[in-house]
Amino acid sequence: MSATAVSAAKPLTRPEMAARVARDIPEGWYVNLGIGIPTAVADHVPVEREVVFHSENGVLGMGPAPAKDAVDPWLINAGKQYVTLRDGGSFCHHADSFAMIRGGHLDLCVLGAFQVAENGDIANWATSENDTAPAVGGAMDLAAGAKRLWVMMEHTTKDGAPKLVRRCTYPLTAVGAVKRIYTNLAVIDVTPLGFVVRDMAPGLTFEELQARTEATLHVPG
Amino acid sequence: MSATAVSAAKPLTRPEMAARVARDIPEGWYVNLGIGIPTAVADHVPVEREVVFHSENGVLGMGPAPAKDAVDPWLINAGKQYVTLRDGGSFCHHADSFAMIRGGHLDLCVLGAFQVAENGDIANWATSENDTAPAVGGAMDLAAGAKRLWVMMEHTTKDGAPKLVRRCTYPLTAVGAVKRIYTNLAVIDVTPLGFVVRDMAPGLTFEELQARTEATLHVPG
Amino acid sequence: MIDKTVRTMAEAMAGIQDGATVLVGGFGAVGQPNALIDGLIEQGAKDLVIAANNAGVGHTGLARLMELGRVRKIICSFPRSSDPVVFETLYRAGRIELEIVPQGTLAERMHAAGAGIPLFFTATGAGTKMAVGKETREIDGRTYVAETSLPGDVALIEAWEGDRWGNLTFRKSGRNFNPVMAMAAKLTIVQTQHLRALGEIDPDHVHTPGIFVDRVLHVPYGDPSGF
Amino acid sequence: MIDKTVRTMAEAMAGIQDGATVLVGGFGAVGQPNALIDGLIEQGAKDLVIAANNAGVGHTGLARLMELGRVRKIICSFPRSSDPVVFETLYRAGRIELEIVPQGTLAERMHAAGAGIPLFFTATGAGTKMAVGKETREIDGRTYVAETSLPGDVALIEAWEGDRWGNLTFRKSGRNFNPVMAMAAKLTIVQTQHLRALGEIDPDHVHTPGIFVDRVLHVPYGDPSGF
Repeated sequence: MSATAVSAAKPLTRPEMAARVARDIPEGWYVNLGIGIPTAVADHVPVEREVVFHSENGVLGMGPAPAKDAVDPWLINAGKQYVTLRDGGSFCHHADSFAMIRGGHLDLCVLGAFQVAENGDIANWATSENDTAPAVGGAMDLAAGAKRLWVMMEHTTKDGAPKLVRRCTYPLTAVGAVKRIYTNLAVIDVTPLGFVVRDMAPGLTFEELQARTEATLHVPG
Repeated sequence: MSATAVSAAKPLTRPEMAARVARDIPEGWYVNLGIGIPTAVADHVPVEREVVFHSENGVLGMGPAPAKDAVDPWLINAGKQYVTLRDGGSFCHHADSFAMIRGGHLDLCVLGAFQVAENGDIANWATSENDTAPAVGGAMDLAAGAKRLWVMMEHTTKDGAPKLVRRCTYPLTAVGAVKRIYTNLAVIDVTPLGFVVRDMAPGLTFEELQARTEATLHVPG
Repeated sequence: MIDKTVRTMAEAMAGIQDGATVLVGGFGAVGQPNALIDGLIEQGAKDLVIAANNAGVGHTGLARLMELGRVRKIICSFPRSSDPVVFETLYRAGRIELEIVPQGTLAERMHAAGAGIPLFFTATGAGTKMAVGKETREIDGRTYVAETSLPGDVALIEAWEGDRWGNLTFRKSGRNFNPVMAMAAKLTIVQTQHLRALGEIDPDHVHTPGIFVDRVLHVPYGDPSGF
Repeated sequence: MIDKTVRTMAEAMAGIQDGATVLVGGFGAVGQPNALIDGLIEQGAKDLVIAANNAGVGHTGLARLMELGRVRKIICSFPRSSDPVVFETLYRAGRIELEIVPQGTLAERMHAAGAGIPLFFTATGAGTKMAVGKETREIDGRTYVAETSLPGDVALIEAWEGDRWGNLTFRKSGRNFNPVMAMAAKLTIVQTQHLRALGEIDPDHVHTPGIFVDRVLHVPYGDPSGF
């Protein structure tokens, strides 16, 4: 089945994906959003639902991006974008910030990924074993340390290659860490059985989803 | 030779011992004074010579004891005595305070001891292998962590038994850690050769000092 | 709205289980969560493991908890206090276990628990009774002892200021073990002298961020006194 | 009188040796000791090992130091920046060594150096390329990787406030690696935006106490800009 066979389906846009993830984050959680696609999730959490966003560079309690004329040059996130701080936010140094991550204090981390395997392995930092100077940043700490790791990514590569795979072929970020995957086509849990489909884009059939996924998909038991 | 043979000698009083130690502490050193005899050393460092005194419970830059009517109930040292803080002092938590100790940031620690051996071993926390509930506090951290460990103690026990010994018989606090010993009778360096006498109480002979010391004493080479 | 403040001691103590490991802040009388210790006495949990710097003074607080037979084991650096009669009586009678830990190792073991480090090496205690039965290793010519992290089920903390997100500051030598224990426990319960509105504590001056705190009880008891 | 302030950049940089390991604070442009990096360029030490989060941007600062051939090796978590052209050119030409370290492991390795911990175990990197050639250990059913401390000969630090004893505060996200690096180096050199009189910084609000600081240079450069 080719990519064009997904005819009746309406894949989620990036903002729709972000909103879908945001919907599942309850009030009170401490959350780190990875650089890239996941960053947009924060914009879809209503301000009255207090979720505490963490950034690796020692910022806890980030608020939305500032207005252009209200930028604080001393306040950036791990993606080196200007951010704001909510009332109740605080600053700390890098070792304390990563103690939050590595000590299991974050309820959730959302990362982008190149590949996720059905055993929960994630590959998100290098696209080849021979990458000359791969940039890992805090991804390995986040993947290994957070209470829950969710991945947010396109379901396939631009070329249509599956990103939900039996075994990762790219260098791993962490082993058996991913709990759930949000793609433009589906929400999929990683369980001891493998991938279990929780939700699908409107108009998409299970068969169409399977056709775009290397590993076997399961329906909730 | 019995204890009474030290006839012409004038052993140092406690305040004289404290003053003798204080004389050897240069401006700018970060210093932890152990609970007990060493605590008095601070009183003999002239206030214009800036020495930064550290206490295990997160106090850096202690000043002298407060006047009775100026006690701050929130400010105690590791001996649980009220103290003051100098300008330039600061507070931190216990792990950071012991990072200063264990990370080798203190120039000097002065501890009391039951025994010091000629190889620099120190025993200062328990008087028997069978001590039911010995209290170690921060002594092992200080002995192992400071750049220099000096010991300040009476030269012998009340019964006249030597405290400068060939090998410690009491449980050790640290191995090979002591650099110098200040007693009421002498100042003695611990060197690869063993004990080397640097200074003696007025009127005391080398032979008299040796008679009160189990290990062999050496003269500076 | 995130609101970690609780109104009653019963709420503060809810769910502490028999057999729990409880980390108790304070050094001397300063920064000691006396109200919470009394709350724990009232609450009734037993067979407890207590980690604290000391093993109780007189017949109140931790000493009272021990005297009631509720403490199976104490982990501390300095069981001797100005008046350790309860601990010493129980200990001689073989009715309480004792684990002596050098003070810095005690602090670092809890810091490690909070930071996701299950095992680390330290020079403290090498060549002494503290190293008996423990793994040791030569690194660059020096001997180090392996120490494991010390996580708590519960931490009882005394703060100077707190807010509804659980952000805390401490006062002078009242900081001591409190921030480290807050990191190390699954359930961190705080008594605070002052309850602040959210945003009132300067974000550059928060000592313990709310991520390490679960419950905040306002206990404006005033100055510490006695040891 | 203890006076760690220095008047000139030459004084600040005195004694930095060829072959030194230099820890450089900052994350993005915030908290980055740009003046000190320029001072190091001027000072001339070579064959340096640099530990920093990034591997330089454009052709200034760290990138300039590398371009001058003065850096033998860089230890960082994220060599890719918005404009890493100098690093990438040197790296492809085999003219610079690279040690990639997960960002949290990088911070903790320096914290460990400052705290007297030569070796610790972490779950970060277990089962990945980061663990290749490293000791691993199963603890309570999970795999951990042994990591060594990362001490510096020199740390270059950017602070918001400093005083003559070397006490420092940092501003917002300018704190980042700075306090950790200050602990980890034998010679810690600070550029501070504001020089305060002794006692002016609240002792409860000191972020880095002077014990971790050797030299303080007043550099009131204003706000960070660009990345």
